[in-house]
Amino acid sequence: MIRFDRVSKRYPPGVDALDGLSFELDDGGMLLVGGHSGAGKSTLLKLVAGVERATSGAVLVGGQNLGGLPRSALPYYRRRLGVVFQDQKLLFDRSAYDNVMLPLTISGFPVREAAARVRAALDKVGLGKREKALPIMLSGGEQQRLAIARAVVGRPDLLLADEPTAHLDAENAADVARILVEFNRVGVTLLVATYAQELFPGARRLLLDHGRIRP
Amino acid sequence: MIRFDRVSKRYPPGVDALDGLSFELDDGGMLLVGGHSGAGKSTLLKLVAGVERATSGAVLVGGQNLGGLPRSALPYYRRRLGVVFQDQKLLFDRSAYDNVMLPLTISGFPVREAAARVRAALDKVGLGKREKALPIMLSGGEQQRLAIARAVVGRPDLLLADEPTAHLDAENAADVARILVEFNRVGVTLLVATYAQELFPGARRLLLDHGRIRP
Amino acid sequence: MRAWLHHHLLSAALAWRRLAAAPINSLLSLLAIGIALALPAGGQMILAGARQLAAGTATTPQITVFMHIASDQAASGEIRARLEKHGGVRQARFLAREETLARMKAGPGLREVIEALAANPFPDAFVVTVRDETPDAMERMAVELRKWPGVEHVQLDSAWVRRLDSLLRLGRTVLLLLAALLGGGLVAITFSIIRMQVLTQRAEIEVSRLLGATEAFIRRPFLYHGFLLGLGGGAIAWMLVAGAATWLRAPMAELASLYDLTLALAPLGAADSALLLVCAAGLGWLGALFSLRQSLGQA
Amino acid sequence: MRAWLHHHLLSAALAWRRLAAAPINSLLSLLAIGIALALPAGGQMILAGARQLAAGTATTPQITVFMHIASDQAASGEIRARLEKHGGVRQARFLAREETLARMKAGPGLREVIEALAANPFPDAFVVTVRDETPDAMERMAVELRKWPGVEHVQLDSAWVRRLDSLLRLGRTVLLLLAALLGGGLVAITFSIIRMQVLTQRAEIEVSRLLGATEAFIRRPFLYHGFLLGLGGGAIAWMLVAGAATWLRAPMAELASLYDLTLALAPLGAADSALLLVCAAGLGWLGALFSLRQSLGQA
Ligand SMILES: Nc1ncnc2c1ncn2[C@@H]1O[C@H](COP(=O)(O)OP(=O)(O)OP(=O)(O)O)[C@@H](O)[C@H]1O
Ligand SMILES: Nc1ncnc2c1ncn2[C@@H]1O[C@H](COP(=O)(O)OP(=O)(O)OP(=O)(O)O)[C@@H](O)[C@H]1O
Ligand SMILES: [Mg+2]
Ligand SMILES: [Mg+2]
Repeated sequence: MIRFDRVSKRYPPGVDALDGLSFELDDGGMLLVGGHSGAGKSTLLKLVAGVERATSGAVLVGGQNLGGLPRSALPYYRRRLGVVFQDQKLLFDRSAYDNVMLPLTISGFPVREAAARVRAALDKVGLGKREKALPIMLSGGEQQRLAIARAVVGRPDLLLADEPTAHLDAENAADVARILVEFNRVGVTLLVATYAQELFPGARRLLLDHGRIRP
Repeated sequence: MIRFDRVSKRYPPGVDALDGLSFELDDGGMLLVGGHSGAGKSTLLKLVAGVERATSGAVLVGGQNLGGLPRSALPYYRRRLGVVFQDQKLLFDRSAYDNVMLPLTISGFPVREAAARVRAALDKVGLGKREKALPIMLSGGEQQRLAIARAVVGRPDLLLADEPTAHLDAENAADVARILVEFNRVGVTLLVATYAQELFPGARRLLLDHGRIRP
Repeated sequence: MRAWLHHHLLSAALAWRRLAAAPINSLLSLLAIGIALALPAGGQMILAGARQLAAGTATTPQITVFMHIASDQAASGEIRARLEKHGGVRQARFLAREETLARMKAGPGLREVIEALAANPFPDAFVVTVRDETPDAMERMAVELRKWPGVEHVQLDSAWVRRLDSLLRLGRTVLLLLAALLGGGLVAITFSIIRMQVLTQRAEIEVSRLLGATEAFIRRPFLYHGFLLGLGGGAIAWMLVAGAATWLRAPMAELASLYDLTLALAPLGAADSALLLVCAAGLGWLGALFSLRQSLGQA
Repeated sequence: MRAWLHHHLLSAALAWRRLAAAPINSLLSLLAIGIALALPAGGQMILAGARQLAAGTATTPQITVFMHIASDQAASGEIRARLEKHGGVRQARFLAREETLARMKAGPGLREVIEALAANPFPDAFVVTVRDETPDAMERMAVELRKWPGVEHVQLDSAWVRRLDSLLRLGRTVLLLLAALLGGGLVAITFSIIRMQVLTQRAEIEVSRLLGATEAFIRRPFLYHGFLLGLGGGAIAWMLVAGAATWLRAPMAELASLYDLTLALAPLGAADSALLLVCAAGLGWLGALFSLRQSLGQA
């Protein structure tokens, strides 16, 4: 379960990205975060991913207050998440295959099983035949799908996706949304920041406006 | 004038990104390029920008065949263009101001005038108050707008934009589209690859499908 | 545990691949480190040669005691007895004046001169070796002997000892200075290289952290990188020194022969070689460690 | 043209800022370069000292010609005349046997011996200095003189000359080797640093190219960077050498006094200093150039 309790985030120069935000998301649930550019969507996801820390308030994930997590415990917390970053954060000097392999290597996953998992993840996003390509050889949409493959390869309990369908045409965007929703169906908690809310019909929504919930 | 004459582009591993493509775009005209992810939109723009060279066929810009342009002439050709790259290509260790200043520095623009131009460009995309921020401090949509400011600061004759409204909410996307169309109105040739064709009503369209024009 | 071992292997392999990925660059770095290490190692070799030389020529610094030319045998006997009793004396050899005369006659060039002499111009003498061969102790001994009855003159060859001593001391100081400087240089070089590597791998480090990599996981390949740089540099230094030893042997031999010395330059022995490699690898590792401290923070 | 000049200034400033941005790193790089340069520069200083020493002690290698002890004044006059006519002789000083005897008596220790002599045991002698002071020429001259009538023995002090010559030659060789090695080391260090810089600035280089930057525009800051590294390293080397000169002065003086020599270590002169800085900066620039060739391609 994710619970935000009056969470505020102020970035150093004095930008209030989130302002007293409270909400809950049950295990296995799905939540879409919307709002204008600069509304605080990415910041919300970064707080859950432990990339940023709240300035005030509590961010609880699985009952654990992330603000109180010691630095040395953070890596182990992150290994349980799958994150699609808005700027993708692919490694441009590694092949598609190696990019998807990276989280498995980091968590010390047995090498033999890992290869099969990586191939399965690449197949799922339609990049099965491009595993040797460097990211630079992929189109913008293909890079986006590669980032999604990397996020799901570790079969996380909690999946965070920041604009996962940006750079995708309608057909591919629908495919990606379907993949994410499928994960949610088998029990993965899903938190998506997106403008394309129509791709996730029936999901719960949270609309941000300058760091607050728009009622 | 831009003219493609049976242009094909094959990337090394054997991917045919463009396949015998022909079209024309008059000076001062506007053309939207659409198509699925991997259709060849970015490749088309890269050929015009002189980033890639056609495998066969001729790419003519202003009567000049880019395939015959000597390497030493390329920099001077590029200075006349404004390009919004799909992956933005911002410098993450420079402030927003310095990012927009870069093309002016490169073309040896007089320093005093340059500062005023940079400020004007930042104001135009709504980042006038964020000039000291590093790109990492900007939201995804703000980064996108910064990339647009950098493309237009040199007042180019030809503006290429690859998914300029990705990462933008509807309102900001409309703003950016309006900025681009305004440039076109004052005579700048405009070539945009985008899924959001509805933002540019009445513009000419070119729909790509696996590197060919869909009739 | 197995994953941990596996990652150590992976890290070493990765460090190796990073070195191999930029072969010219790596080679130049290794060369720079090798040269930095070759200098004190070479100096050590030369100093070892010099010390051996010193051992060959100045094993037993001597004190020569000359009796007064007019002193009689009784006086000489008295001194001889005293020397034999003296605790500081290791050995005292008596040189009777007759013996000296005979020897001198046998020597080249002086014969005519000596034969023309009316009387034996040489006094009795003792060649004394002492237990404590430090220059100061010998000086004190000479002062003492000078006061004994019938002794005309005491000649001390500690000047030569002192010279050599001073020379070797200077050599050692310079060598230490050099070793410290260049050991520091090695740390500085690996520091720079690893810092730059960290900068180039910035994206990878950032992404790895976001995907849950621990600090140890991130640092390991860089530490191996520094270790390998040091080790490789040490190996190059070893080869440079061995090469220099071979290359310098001829001119050194010529030089030594002019001075009637035997000065042999031996390449580094097994122990010295091992020390060189271990120190080099350790310093490389240390440079990497400092570098990571500085560029990735304390943790 | 103005834009071009402006960009040169900008590039230099940018290079400076890149150095200043990582002060510890830059300092360590500079130190590494400085140490690499200090060694041949210091060697040069020591060699200069040694050469001056050689000049002080062995300005005029001499040949001493001893007449037969039984030869008369006429024979000596004959030889004197020959020496004066000989083209290879610069100066010949006659040492009459009486004069030698008187001198020897005045000297310490020998007085009693000599006073006991029935006859003057010393022969007439000539101390000859020659025009061509190379060891070979002196050897040839000695052979010639040995054949002259009434000459008993010719003593050549070219052995000393040869020793010193050989020592200095060895010193020069070692120094050249060192300078070449460490000059290469400097190039290697700047090569590495600039290559790493290029890697860190990859994004900036790529974006600049896309925005229409020429190759010269892109390379200029890196070349300035190499230049500054070399120059700074040279300055550090200069300071290290000056420091070492000060620090070594006392032990060197002690050593020299034991040998009754005057051996002064002077810090590098203006010309040598300028040469050091120019070479260092040039090598730094060269290292950067090679590095850019390798990492950015030929153009
Ligand atoms: N590291 C940072 N330092 C300073 N300000 C920041 C930083 N990150 C984000 N901001 C600011 O915080 C606000 C919220 O940013 P955030 O990235 O959460 O927006 P967003 O809703 O994801 O927008 P977008 O749709 O454009 O991605 C923005 O005004 C942004 O400029
Ligand atoms: N440098 C490259 N090397 C190899 N293949 C490439 C390279 N760049 C692009 N491709 C391939 O060429 C095809 C067209 O790519 P392009 O980037 O033009 O597509 P796009 O229409 O821009 O797609 P998107 O909407 O996803 O950005 C894709 O299949 C892509 O994988
Ligand atoms: Mg965002
Ligand atoms: Mg594209």
